[in-house]
This record gives sequence, C-alpha cells and structure tokens, in this order.
Amino acid sequence: MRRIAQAVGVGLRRSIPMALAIAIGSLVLVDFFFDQPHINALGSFFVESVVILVAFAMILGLLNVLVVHFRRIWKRDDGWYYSIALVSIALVVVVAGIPGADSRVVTWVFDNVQFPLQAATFSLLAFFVATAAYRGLRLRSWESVAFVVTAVVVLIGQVPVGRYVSELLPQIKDWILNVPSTAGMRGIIIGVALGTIATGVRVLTGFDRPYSGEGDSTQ
Amino acid sequence: MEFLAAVFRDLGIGQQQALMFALLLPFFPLLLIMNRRIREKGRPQLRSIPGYDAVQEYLGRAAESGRRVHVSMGTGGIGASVTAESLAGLTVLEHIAAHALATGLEPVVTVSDPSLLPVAQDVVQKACVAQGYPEGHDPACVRFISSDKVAYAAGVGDILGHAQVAANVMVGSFGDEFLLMSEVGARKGLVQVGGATSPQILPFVYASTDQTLIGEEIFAAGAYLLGKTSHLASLATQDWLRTAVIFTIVVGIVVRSLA
Amino acid sequence: MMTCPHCGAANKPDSRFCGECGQPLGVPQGVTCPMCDTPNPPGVSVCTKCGAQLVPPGLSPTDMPLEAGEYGERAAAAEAQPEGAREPAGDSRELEETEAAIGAAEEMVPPWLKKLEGIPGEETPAELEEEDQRELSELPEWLEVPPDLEEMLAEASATASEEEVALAEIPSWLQALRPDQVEGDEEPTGAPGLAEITGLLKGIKGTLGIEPVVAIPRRAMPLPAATPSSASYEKAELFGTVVREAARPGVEVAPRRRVETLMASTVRWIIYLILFAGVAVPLLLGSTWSEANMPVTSATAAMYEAVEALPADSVVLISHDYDPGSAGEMVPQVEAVLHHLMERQARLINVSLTPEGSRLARQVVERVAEEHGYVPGEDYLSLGYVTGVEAAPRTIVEELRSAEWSGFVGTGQDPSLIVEFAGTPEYLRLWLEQVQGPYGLPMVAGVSATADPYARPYYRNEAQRQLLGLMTGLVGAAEYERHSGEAGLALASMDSQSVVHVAMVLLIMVGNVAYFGGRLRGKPS
Amino acid sequence: MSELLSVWLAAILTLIVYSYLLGDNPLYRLAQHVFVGSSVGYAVVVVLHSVLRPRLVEPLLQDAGANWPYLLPLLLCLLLLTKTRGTTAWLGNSAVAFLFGVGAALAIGGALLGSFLPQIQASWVSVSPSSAGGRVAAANNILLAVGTIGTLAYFYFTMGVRGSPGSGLVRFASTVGRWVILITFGAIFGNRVMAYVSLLIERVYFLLGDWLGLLG
Repeated sequence: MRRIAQAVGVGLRRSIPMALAIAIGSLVLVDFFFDQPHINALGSFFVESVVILVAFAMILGLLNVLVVHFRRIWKRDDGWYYSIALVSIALVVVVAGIPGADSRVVTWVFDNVQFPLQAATFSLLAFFVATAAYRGLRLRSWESVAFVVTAVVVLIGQVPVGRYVSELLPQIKDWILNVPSTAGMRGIIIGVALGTIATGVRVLTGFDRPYSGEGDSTQ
Repeated sequence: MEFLAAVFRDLGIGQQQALMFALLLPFFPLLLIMNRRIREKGRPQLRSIPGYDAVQEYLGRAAESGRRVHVSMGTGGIGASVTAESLAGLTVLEHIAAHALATGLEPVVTVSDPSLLPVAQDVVQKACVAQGYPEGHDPACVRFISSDKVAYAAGVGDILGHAQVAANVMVGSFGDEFLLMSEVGARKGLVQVGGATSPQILPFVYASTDQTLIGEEIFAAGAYLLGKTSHLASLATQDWLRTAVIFTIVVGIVVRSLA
Repeated sequence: MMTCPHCGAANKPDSRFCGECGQPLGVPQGVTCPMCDTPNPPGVSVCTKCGAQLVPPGLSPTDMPLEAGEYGERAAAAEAQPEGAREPAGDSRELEETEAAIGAAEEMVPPWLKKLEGIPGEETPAELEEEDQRELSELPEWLEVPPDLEEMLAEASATASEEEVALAEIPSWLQALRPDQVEGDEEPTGAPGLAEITGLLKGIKGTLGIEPVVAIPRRAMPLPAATPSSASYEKAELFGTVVREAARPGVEVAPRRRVETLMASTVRWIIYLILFAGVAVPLLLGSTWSEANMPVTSATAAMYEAVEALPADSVVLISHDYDPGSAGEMVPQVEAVLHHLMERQARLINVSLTPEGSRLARQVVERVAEEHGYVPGEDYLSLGYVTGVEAAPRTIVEELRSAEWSGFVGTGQDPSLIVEFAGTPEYLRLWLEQVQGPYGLPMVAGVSATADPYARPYYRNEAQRQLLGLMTGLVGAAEYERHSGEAGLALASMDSQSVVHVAMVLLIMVGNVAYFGGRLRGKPS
Repeated sequence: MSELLSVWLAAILTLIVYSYLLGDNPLYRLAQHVFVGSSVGYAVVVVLHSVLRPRLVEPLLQDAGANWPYLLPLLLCLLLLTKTRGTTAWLGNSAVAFLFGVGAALAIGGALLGSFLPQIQASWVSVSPSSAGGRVAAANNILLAVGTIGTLAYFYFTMGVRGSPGSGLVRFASTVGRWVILITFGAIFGNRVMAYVSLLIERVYFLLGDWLGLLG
C-alpha cells in the first residue's frame, strides 16, 4: 500500500510539471497562429508571467552571488578581498535602490562606475579582435584561404582608404556581402531555425524534460 | 477552397500564419516516426563533428591535469526565444558534469541569465547523485555572475584567469561578449570549444576557439554526447525537413523564374 | 589508431564515432579508461592513450566481463528489494562492507604517501584537494573505489529502469498511440522493469542499448576490486619513488617555455600598441584625409534630403534599437542625424525597443539637446524602453494617435517621419512590417554594417519606397556628416578606422608568415 | 565640479581596464569585481522597480479581485523559491517547467515567424535574366541559390554518410556549403571589426578629448 502511494506520488511529481509545460507551451504556440482576442490575451499573460518569474529569479541570482562570495570571504579563498568589493557594492546599490530606481546613489554609481567600466571593457574587443586576427586567420587549409581573403577584402573595402587602393575593392566588398555572404547567412539561419523548432517540439511533446530535475533522483 | 479560406478568416488565420502552420506541422509526426524507427532499427550513422570529439578529449585532458572545466550556457535564458540554444548548452553541461564528476572534479558553471540558474544547479546536482556524491554539489560550482552581458564576460574572464581551469566550453546563445571571454581563455592557453547560433558572432567564435560548433550543430549535443534516442530522432527529422526545404527553395525558384 | 568494429575503418585514437560509418567506436566490449575516458579494446591492461592501469594487477584482463556481470547482478538484486526495505537495512550492510574495504585500503597506504603530504609540488595530492574536498584518500586515483559503489550501481540501475527505459523515451500520453508497447511501461517503480534490468546489465558484455549505458557510472566498470593487491602496493611504492626522486633536470624545457610565453606576450603587446597608435595618432594629428576624400553614397544623401525636406516644427519619431555591441557604429549615426533634425527644428519623440538602447540613447539625446537648447518635455520627449517587442511599433503609433498626445503630435496625426536606428535587422523589419507598410508613413533608417544586406532591398525597392534613405555603419555616419558639412565624431574617426584596418591586414599577413615560417622550421605553431 | 569628478573617475577606470592589456593585475581584478557587483545590484534594482513592483505586487495589492490571474505568477515565484532547499526542490520543477513550456513555444514561434518562413520566401529568387533584371542579376541569383542550398546541406547529420543513397550529391553540396560558410565568416569578420574598433575610438576620443583636452 505504501509503495503504491509512493509510486503515485513520484508519478505525480513527474507528470504535473510535464503536463504544465505541454499545456502552457501549446497555448502560447497556438497564440502565434490565431488572431483571436481571447487566445492573444492568454498568450500575453503567460509571457508576462514568464517575465515576472525571470525577474524573481534575478533575486535568487543575487542570493547565489552573495552565498558564493561570502563563502569565498569566509574561507579566505584566493582573491577573497575582491569578493568584499563585489558584495559591498552590490549591496550598496540594492539597498540604495529599494526606495526607487532613480535614487541618487544608484544613478551616480551607474553613470560614474558601471557605465565607464562597461564601455572600457567592451572596447577591449578591438584589441582582442586584433589578436584573434593574428592568431586565428591563418591559411591552414584551402577553405581557410577563402575565410582570410574575404576578411581582408571586406576589411579594406569598407574604409575610405579602400577606394584609394582600387576603385573595384568597395564593389567587390558589396558583392561579397550581397551574394555569397547573404547565401551563407541564410543557410545558417534556416538551419538554426530547423534545430530550434525541433528542440522546441521535443520539449512540447515531452520527449525532453529538462525541468524534471533532481526532485526525481534524490528520493 | 473558398470555404476553407472563410473558415481560416473567421479563426483569424492569415496567409502567413497558415504557411507557418504548414511548416511546423510535419515536425510532430516525423519526430514520432523517427523515434520509433531508431528504436526498432538502431541508431543512424552520424557524420563526425570535431567539436564534440574535442569536448570528450578536453575533458580527459582536464582530468589528467587535475584542473576543472568551465562551462557556459550562453547569455540567453529560458522562457525567451533563445530557449533552444540554452537547452543545447544545458545538454552539453549534462555530459560534462557527469564526466567531470566521475573524475572527482566539479565543473565550474557560470550563468548569465537568472532563469538558467536553478536548471543548471539541477543538472549538476543530478550528476552528483549519479556519480555517488549524494550530499550534492558545492554551491560555488554553479555561479550566477550578472545579467549584464559585458559584466558576465568580465566575471567569466576572471574565473578563466584565476580559478585553475584547464578547458573552457561555451555553447549557447552568445553575442559580442563571446570574444571577451574566449580571448582571455586563449591568452591563458586553455583549450576551448565554442558554439553559437548567431551569424554575427560565429566568425569570432571560429577564429578564437580551438573547435567551433557552427549554428545548428549545437542542437546535436544530445545525440552526439549523450546518445539520446529522442535527440537522434530529432536530427533525423531535421535532415528530412532540410531536404524538404531545399526542395521548396528549388521549386520556388523555378516557379519565380518561369513567371 | 583505432579500428571501427563495424566497418573496419581506421579512426583517430580519440574519436568517439567512426568517421566512415558513423557508428560509435568501441563502447561495449572494451574497457573505458577511468583516467582519460578513452575506450580501449578488450584484454588490454594499460590504457592505450594515457597509459593508466586499467585492471588492478591482481586480476587478469579476462576476468573483467565476469566481474562486471557480477556487479550487474548484485545491483539487480539490490533493485529487487522493495524500495522501502532497501534503504535502511540493505545500505547499512553494504556500507559496512565498503567501509571495511576502505579501511583496509587505508592501512595499506604506502609510507611515502604519508610523507609526501608536506612536499609542495605539482603532483602532490594536496593541490588536488584544494580544488575539491571530496577527494577520498590520498590513494592514486586508479586505486580508489567510491565507497558506495554498490549503492551507486543500484541507484543507477534504478534510474535506468525508472527514467531512461520507462519514461525517457516517450511521454505517457503518447504511449497510447503505440499499441505494441510493453504494458506497464508507465509505471515508474516496481517489478515489471526488473527482468529488463538484469538483461540490460548483463548486456554490458555484449551489445548495449544506448540509454542505460549513460546512467551507469563508467569508471565503476573496470574497478571491481576494492582492496589493493600486493602487486599494486609494489606499484604504488614504485610510483612513490618516482615522485620522491629529485626533479630531473628539465632545464632545456622550462626556460624555453618561459621564452615562448615571453615572446607570446611581447607579440601581444606589439599588436596592442599598433592598434592603440593606429587609433590615437590620427586623432591627435587631427588628420582630415577622409574628410576631403570621402564619397557620399546616394542612399546616405537620400536620407539627408528626407530630413532636410521636413518643415519646421514637424514631429519626428526616432527609435533607438541597438545594444552596446553596435553602439560604436550607431551612436555616431544618431548624433549626426540628431544635429540635423534639431537644426531643422523638428520636435522629437525618442523610443526604444531594447532596454540598452534607451539607456544609450538617453545620453546622446541629452547631450545634443543641450547644445541646441532643446527643452525636454517640450521640444523633445524620451519615452524610454517600450515593452512587448513583437507588437511595440504598432502600439507606439496607435498611442500617438490618441487624444492624450494631441498636445504634442496633433489630434489624430501621425509623425511626419520615422527614423529607425537598428543594430540588428529584426527591429528594422518590425518597423517596416507594422508601421511603414500598414500606415504608409515615410521612414528612413540607419543600420549597422552587419544589418546592411537585409536593409538594402527595402531602400532599393523603387516601386514602394519603403525606406526613403539608408545609412550604414560608421561610414554612413561619416558620409552624413560630410554631406551636411558638420564634421563630428564619425568623420574624425574615419582616418583612425582606415589605419587600423590596414594594420589589421598587415597583422594577418605577419601572422601567416610567422605560421609558415614556424612550419618550415618544423615547429607546430 | 561633479562633472570634473565624473570625467576623472571614468578616465581612471578606463585606464585600469586597459592595464589588463599589459598583464593581469590586482587593480584590474578589483575593477572587474566592482563592475560585476554594481551590475548585479543595478539589475536587481531595475527588476524590482520595473517588473516586480508595477507588474506583480501593485496589481495584487490594489485590486486582488480583478487581478486574480496574477496569483499564478506569484505562485510560480514561490515554487521557484523552493528550489533553493534540497528537500523541496522537486516542487520548483513546475515553475521551471512553466519557463520551458513558454520558452519552447516562443522559440518555435520566433523561429517560424522571424527566420524560417521569411528566409525561405526570400530565397525564392528568379534566375531568368528577363524577370531578374539582367544577366548579372540572374547569375548572382543562381549563386545565391547554390550557396544557400550548399550551406543547408553542410549541416546534414544523418544523411550523406558514405554508403547511403545519394551520399555523393550530399557530400558535394556540403563541400560547397563549407566554402560558402567560410566566405560568409570572412565577410562578417571584416564587417564587424569596424564596429569593434569604433568602440575603441569612442573611448580614446574620450580619454584624449574629454579628459586630457588634447583634441580640438
């Protein structure tokens, strides 16, 4: 008797999430095909719920950050003092931001600390792209010749100096972008769409259940 | 025909929607048929994808050197339109977690979108239990870095540079921030596998990592790494529909040219 | 080299699937190396790839399948017990057994291993421990057996039966569609799956289904014995002596590596320096080569004319749809167009379909507005991020027609021009499909260089004139500035761009020369 | 005064970040940790004030009767919270399942609407010179079609493996595809570099102009 109850319990644990995923997912999917006000409203509501849920997950994310870094500080792991900086600025911003998102502290930190750091970190890309070009654009095989030559033509054809080298260069660049590059992008995008749809269909039919996490295995 | 069009109109289905529906519909029966065929006739032959062989190899190297593997599942989350890419990343994580834990080393998993955090923790936890660590994973093993993509890249850069990592596997939905991480990895001499779907970033993945999973290839992780039947069926479905798409394109071109 | 058991083709030693026929290579019969996961042919005792011991020396390799089978049976036996009963009674007994085994193993730890604890070095287990406290003992890894092996196997087979076999394949509601399925498949626990399990575990010797293998911990297979034999003790001693030995003179290796890393970082520094100089020097010199030589394409000129043709006080809707990645191209575009619009005394409504876009736009708009003496709320509005990407453009235009906006736009009026700044083509498509098409509003667009191939057809379409003007990337912004005669950031940076691009091409060439040079000298790069 | 402070602060932070190019150093690590910390904090604040408060808490507090559907996201949030505890984690699976269900649907819909259908439709080009608008355009269109089909064929997983029917054709097409993909990569690489470099130019412009005042 106990075993049956247990089995039913385990079964429910598994089938409820699955039923939820399939039912809700199908409703949202149907919303793409029908222009019915009721279905639209329902679909929008579910999407809205996801936005709220992800927003809430952000709070859990903050908790994870705090747990990871407090442990690091506690155990004096390598670089623990950096964790102090991380945790304290995060907490300062969160606490200052509780009254409102446009509190002075939050805006100040954003404008004077986060924005310059973000811009500077992102502009490292220019340096990294140069080292990647030096390292990665090598003529290892015949195909990579195509890669390197195209990259060089487009690089030069794009800037004003390209015209100086040859009037043809910008035209070749435009042709590459309009014909072979468009074809390649199109092929890649259609392929990705195929894979995306197949993956989505697997989830919506219950073949894939990435949500049936460790609740099952730690009984 | 007239009648059908009227019904569609009443239901609010436009021409575009009807076409979309027609494109979606074949996926369902084909997936079922392929799944059944694979179970009855055995798994199909797969072309080799060097990126997946490399994942296997780098796991071994990491285990030999006693250092850990960093796994990223992209900067997209679940619940948005990049769910499929994130799921592919999770599948890769599932494989890596199982193998890394079998050698007694937890992977370092970083997460950018908070929605991925509980799922990634689940995957690692499951692998822990399966590999005989019922007490579960170290909470520091799955880390949420930041939902800001650039900040995430900065955080991952710090981990790649300082956390005793031997290999770096990043598969999922990425934007320009990919290069910020992969170049730090390259600078530290890590072996790296990258996979992304956005054509805008793929050339940089290709130029900065040792092995690249291009576009659609990332969705094959379940078939190549885990050998799951449903994932193999999914690949077969994709291939059949790919043939259908090629056919459609050819027919469309012929019709357009003759018109 | 590895031979495919299916077609006989030769494969790379570490590949998992045959390059010829695609079948998995050497999964079931062979022994998987616990260290590097390489599948090895049956009968070998040392891993072909990393040289790790596959079978404890006390055992002959042929004992392997038998042992594995035995384990399978034991696991099955554990599984056969009712779930409730298995947990307390069965486990504690097994635990005792394994604990005894571990105890024995620990007793036999060679003395050198104990001594080793204090010695720093790469091979010391202490360093491993730092990474993971779960390191069970200081035994070499191939000697170590997880204490709860039986439990693990039982659990794994339970998972195999419950999850992989019964549920993983086909969801229960689909099961109904398949009449020839074994009954009771959906039952998550219990006896029906049992016969199958024993079958599956026995199957390790022969062919195996794909799914169950995944669930069985691989490294458990080749490690049937928990207590090290005397032979292995000897080997451990030998390993100890090797470890204790003074480091061999690695003099040739180590300094060369240092030289190499130094060289690598020097090369990097040079690259960085070239790049920085390429950007900074033209800026510092105030070079105006591009300013004088830049041609203006007709698409950009058309965009300029569209703005120029606006009567004073007309309302213009600007959408900032880009992210930090494309901001470098888009912000100069926005700046150039904003200057022009404000000169034409247009009243502006700024929106954004991305949160980042609204943030980035805010700074540019405020700066330019200040220069032109525009008053926020009166001369221009920043509505920020508009949610609901898919339907947002239509919502915005509908909203502007409502009475609420009659003060700014005029009752039931539409904006005179829509200016779309798109970092990725999707946003341009949304505006074209939802607003330009249905409402027939005039529209111009600035796009990033990568979005250009998508946007170009809309401009070229003479019949419909979907886009009145189009500018592309930073070059487009520079062209716009040149056409309007107001040099700004984009035009100023053109020379830097030219220099950097040429430098980048040279770097690629140098990189290839170094690569081929290295190859000629027989050194892999 | 405060503007001067901002400029100096931004300049110093930028220089610290660039110091990474010379070598990893403690200052850089500190800056990156500060960056990560402030971005997490900021994200939480944004989420609180632009999502959770106006879209969940306020509707429920103001008029729970009319806004009862918002109990669903609230319930899901609570379920997600159970994931943090090992013993109750299975409860949270429903919330995750909800995310995956909606996400899968959005992925399918987005792929169909955003790329699959429009890209297939866009690939229907005319290859006859009369309707394509000239011989050159027709030739380009032929190349476009061949390139697209080749790229698609490159991704075949289960077909075209040696020995299967039509494998020669698939292999040929996928070789074409491989070339097209690499040309595409080259083109995107060259095209994208400009955007990356312009980010650097903007920063250098800031350093030299706004900070040091060297630029006219």
